[in-house]
This record gives sequence, structure tokens and C-alpha cells, in this order.
Amino acid sequence: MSDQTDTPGRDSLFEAPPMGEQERMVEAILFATADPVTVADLAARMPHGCDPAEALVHLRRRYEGRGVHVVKVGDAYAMRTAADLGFLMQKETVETRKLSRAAIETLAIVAYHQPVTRAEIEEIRGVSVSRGTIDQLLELEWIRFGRRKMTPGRPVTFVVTQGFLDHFGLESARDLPGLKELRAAGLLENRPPPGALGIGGSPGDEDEDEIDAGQTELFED
Amino acid sequence: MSDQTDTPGRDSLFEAPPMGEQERMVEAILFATADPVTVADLAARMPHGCDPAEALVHLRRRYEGRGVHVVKVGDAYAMRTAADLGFLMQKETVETRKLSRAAIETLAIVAYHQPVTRAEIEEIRGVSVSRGTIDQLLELEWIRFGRRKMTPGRPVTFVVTQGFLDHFGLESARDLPGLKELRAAGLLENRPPPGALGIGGSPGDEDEDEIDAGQTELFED
Amino acid sequence: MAEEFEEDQVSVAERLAAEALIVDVDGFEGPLDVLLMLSRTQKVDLRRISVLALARQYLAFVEKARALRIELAADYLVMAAWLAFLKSRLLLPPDPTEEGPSGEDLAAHLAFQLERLQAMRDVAARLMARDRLGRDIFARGITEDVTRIRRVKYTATLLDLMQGYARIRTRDEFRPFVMDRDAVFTMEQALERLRGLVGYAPDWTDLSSYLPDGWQSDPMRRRSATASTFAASLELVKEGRVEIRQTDLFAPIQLRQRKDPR
Repeated sequence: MSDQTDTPGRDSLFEAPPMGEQERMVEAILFATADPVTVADLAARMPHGCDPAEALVHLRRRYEGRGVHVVKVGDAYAMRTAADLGFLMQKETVETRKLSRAAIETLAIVAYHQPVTRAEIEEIRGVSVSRGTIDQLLELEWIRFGRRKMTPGRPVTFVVTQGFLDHFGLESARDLPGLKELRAAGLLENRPPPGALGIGGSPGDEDEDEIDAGQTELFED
Repeated sequence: MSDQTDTPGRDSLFEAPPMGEQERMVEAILFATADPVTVADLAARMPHGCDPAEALVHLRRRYEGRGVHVVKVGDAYAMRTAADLGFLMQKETVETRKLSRAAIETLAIVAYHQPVTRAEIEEIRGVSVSRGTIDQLLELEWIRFGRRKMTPGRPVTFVVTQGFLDHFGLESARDLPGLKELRAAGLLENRPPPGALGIGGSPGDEDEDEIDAGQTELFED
Repeated sequence: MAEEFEEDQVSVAERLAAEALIVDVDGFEGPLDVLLMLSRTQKVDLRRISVLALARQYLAFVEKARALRIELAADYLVMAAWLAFLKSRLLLPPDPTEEGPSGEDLAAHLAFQLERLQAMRDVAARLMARDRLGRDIFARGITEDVTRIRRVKYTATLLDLMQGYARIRTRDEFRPFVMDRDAVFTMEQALERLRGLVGYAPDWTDLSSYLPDGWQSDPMRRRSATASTFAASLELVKEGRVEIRQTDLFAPIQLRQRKDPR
């Protein structure tokens, strides 16, 4: 490997790194870039005096027969999985989509209120829950049917699954943060809770008037 | 069920591929994705009877000293460029939002004291954790909610994520710099203030928490 | 707080440091941060820090801020009061009748807190200085594009989930505020009511029996009335008009008129 180290360098002021190092550099660049890289591009990125074309020859040889190859794409180079291992890559073609807002809200209600019936979900959300939303969550295996409720009609309930806990990195549904903690984490607007303000705050003038008009006089000593 | 009958491949109906082939497969899978892959995940994608853990040992050795390394991230593995070649990758550098001093300190406290509650973070920093700080760390997916603490109020805790380990090049939280020294010096102990007269966080916080607690009750069904 | 002669004991270096601090008091993250900064002027290991000297430095700092008419946030003043208390505990011989932790215990804990905060800052800096993904270390640039099987995978983060839940739950909070006022019994109302009523209570009477009619069954109204009546009773105790007692934790709170009103 390092026996050709001294060849490039040319008349440069600075000595070029040894070929072994240059090979490492090309390897790292090909690995990290999103597009195939030309030799000129490599040369521009590497320290002065490097010979990326030669480093590429070494690198290609090193990867022969490995799970990954250095391939030429037009006049540029890239690293690619060996063709015979393509069957392993099926998982990389998965397309990820964000869950709809309706589905997220429904899922949240199941998680926080389980076991919960469909009617209860609708009551909490304030809108009806479409069949598709529940089906989607069932299909994702994030919710499942729980035990029937002992109320008239014996409606089915929904609960969250182990898969749900795994996906969201929770050990149990009890570890879900409460409203207080959501607020503490800044996820909730800090609106004054209804009714809580008047108690400690300074009373408005109207209040005082009301008191004056009322029982006050009766009990004055 | 069936994993008791056929241990790793051995007497299985199909013979597992030779170790050299398994190493290629692991190499291809790790190359194909930017995210760390667990051993279980590797096993699930490879043919029946493979031993990805052993293949990983071979693969890691093969990449020692190369421009790209096999690194361990929590209980998963990934390929990453060697740190000394970072200077070649200026084009790939991702501009990260600059973290505030509060966010950096909070992150360190979560990492070194995990699982840690918000109150404990405030105890250590001597100031309340501002809204948004925790939010920002959650959004970066560097911290997540952990198990609730079995103390009064059952507060939620925070722990660091695999993404955190990946970002800072740590195999596990045990490899945090200076962890042993801090532990030996007793600086990671949860030492309560003597008597009731603690210096604690600012008194304003407690009030806020009390209001919040009342608020939560209101919403509890 | 800090007496004149003590101020003189503070060295010139410390005073300069304290002055520099005041100019930039907004840059500090609370009193503990200031204490940590001040402790550096002692130029010793944090484990060997003199908490007494530190308390003096801090009190001098607060005094100076006051002289310069700089308004310090409440928690700085709370810390000053606490340190003044600590200082007196450290200086005076221990009073055997006094309960609670000794001055040394409190000082040791403060030193521990400072050391721990400093340690966290040090490791935070070490952490941020590590080779980091996307800056020094890079992941695979081309994730495999062998498009063969296309499956749609739905994702959501815990954050999405919680924000969704928060969204639903906070909808309820948009109700007009005035609607809720009829469920609030103000402390002034309670005080007026109680002022008149305690005159007729020479014997111990449960606080709950003072709740106004119609405020006892509905939980919201009951809670509000209980809180304000309790607060009002404390006010009357302060005025020396009633006595209050509670025999046990969570036991009923009882009131009676004071026999010898002040």
C-alpha cells in the first residue's frame, strides 16, 4: 500500500499525505457525499498534492468482493451495495408519512383514556371519528380492541398496544406526561385555568360593591 | 416458541451462509442506511440462522483504521466517517441551531443524572428551566420522557436518546466523559438539602406548580 | 445587611469582581450562578471554599447593587436573606435549643451545590467539544435507492402525540372567563362573612361549617369557598380576633373567638 507513497507530491511545497491516507480520504468522501464525486472534485477537496485517481484504484481493489463496491457512474465515483445483496435492501424503500392530525388526536385519546369507547373518543374530540382513522390505527397495530364496557349496548373499547409503547419509547402508558408536565415542557400555552385567577387576585370594584350591598352591614360590630 | 428447538441455525433445516458472506451482508445493510441498526434488526433481515453479532465483530475489525468505521450506538451499530477526516466534509456539514447555555447545561444534566426530573434539573442549576428549553431538546430528539419516579406526585423523568449517543459519538451513556470521576466525587448523588431550609429553586416555581396541580385534577376523569 | 466594617474586610479584588458583576447582572442565571462566579475570586478548590467569605461577598454584591439602584430579581434577595441567616449561624456559637441543621451542614450543602454546578458546566463543555455527527463525523450520504418494494410507513413522534392531546384538552379552556366567576368565592367575601360569624363562636367550631349556603356541594364552588374561608380565618388570627387549631395532619381545622382580643 504505502510503497508508492513518494511518487505523487510533485514539486509541491507541502508533501502530500501517504497513499494509505489518501485512500482513507477518498473512502470517507465517497461514503458521506450524497452524489457521485468526480476525480476533479476529489482533488479539490483533498490536501494539495494528492492523487485521487490512484487512491481510487487502491480503494476499488480493496472493496472487490465486499458487500459494497466502488462503482463508476458516468465520470464520477460512488459506493453502492453489491448487486447480489439487493434483497437485503427492501427495508430501505419504505416511504414514511406523517400520521394525520385526526389519527394523532384519536391515538392520544386512546393512550390517555384507555380503555375508551368510540363514543367517548368522539365526546372528547368534539367531532365524530371516521371509520378509516380507527382502521388505520388498528392496522398500524398501535391500538387494539380491549374488553367490552359493561354499559348498555356493551360497546367495544380501544387500548394501546406494546407496539405503540415501543414506537414512542415508553415503558408503560402511565409514563405519558400529564397536562401539568406538558405545560412545564412548554408544549402547552400557559393560559390561566378557568376559575383559578379570581381567588388570589385583587378583587374588582364590582365585587366590593356587591359585598357592601349584602350582608356586611348586618354583621358589623 | 420455535427458538427453543433450533438454537442459532446449527441444526436448522437450511444451512446459514458462511461467515464471510454474513459479514458482507451486515456491511451492505449498515452502508445502506444512515440510522443505527440493532442486532435484532440485522437478524430479522438476514437469512435464517445467521449470527450478525459475530459478523459484526469481524466487520468492525476490518474497518479499523479505515476512513469509515463501524461504531456502536447504544444497542445498535452504524457506519460513520473517521473523526480525523471531518475537515474533508465541509460540504456535508449540517448547520445546527446554536443551543443556549441553558439548553446545553440541561442536556448535560439529563445525560449525567438520568433519569432526572424537571425539579432535579432546577435544583442543580439553581434556576427554573425556562419554557422551550426542554421542548428544544425533545425536538432535537436528544432527550425523551423516561419512566415516572416513584416519589410523591410521580413526576416524569427525562433520559437521553440513541440519537444523542449517535450525535456525540458515544457507545452508551456509561461512556460519557468524566462520568467515573464525577461519580467518585459524589457529584452525581441526589443529596437533599439539610433540614427543611433548602436553598432550592426560586419560590415562584412552587406556586406555579401548585396551580398546575389543581388544574390537572380538574381534567382528571 | 452587611455592616460597614465587614464591607471593609472584603478585599479590593473581590470588590472589583462584585462591581463587574453588577454591570452585567442580566447575564447571570440566578443567584447560584453569581455565587459560583464570586467563588472564583477565592482562587481555591471549590471543596476548600470559605462559605462564610462567600456569603460576605454575595451580601456585599447585593448591597452594592442597592447602592447603585440596580433592581435585583426576587430570588437574588431571597438568596441574600438566606446567606445572612447562614452567616449568623456560622458566626454565633450553636444554640442547643435551636432545631434544624447546623450552619456547617448548610454551608457544606451550598459548597456541594456549587461544586456540582461547576462540574456539570465542565462536562457540558467537554460534551459539546466532542467529535459530533454532522460536523466532524458523517453518516452515509446516499441511503440506498434500490426501489423495489414500496411500502408506506406512518410515523408520529411522542411530541406530535402530546401536542395533539394538549390541543384537544386546551380547547376547553377557551370558554369565556366570566362564566366561571360565579364559582369563585373571593377572600374579601369570606372575610366579611367570617368577621360577622365568629362573634357567635366562643367554642371550637369546624372551619367547614362557615362555608356559605349553596357552596358546599358543587366541588368547584366548595373548593373556592374553602380556600377563601381558610385564608380569611388566618387573616383574623393575625388580627388577634380568633384562634385556630388543627389537631393532626388533615384533621379538621377549628376556629374560636379569642377570649382576650388584642
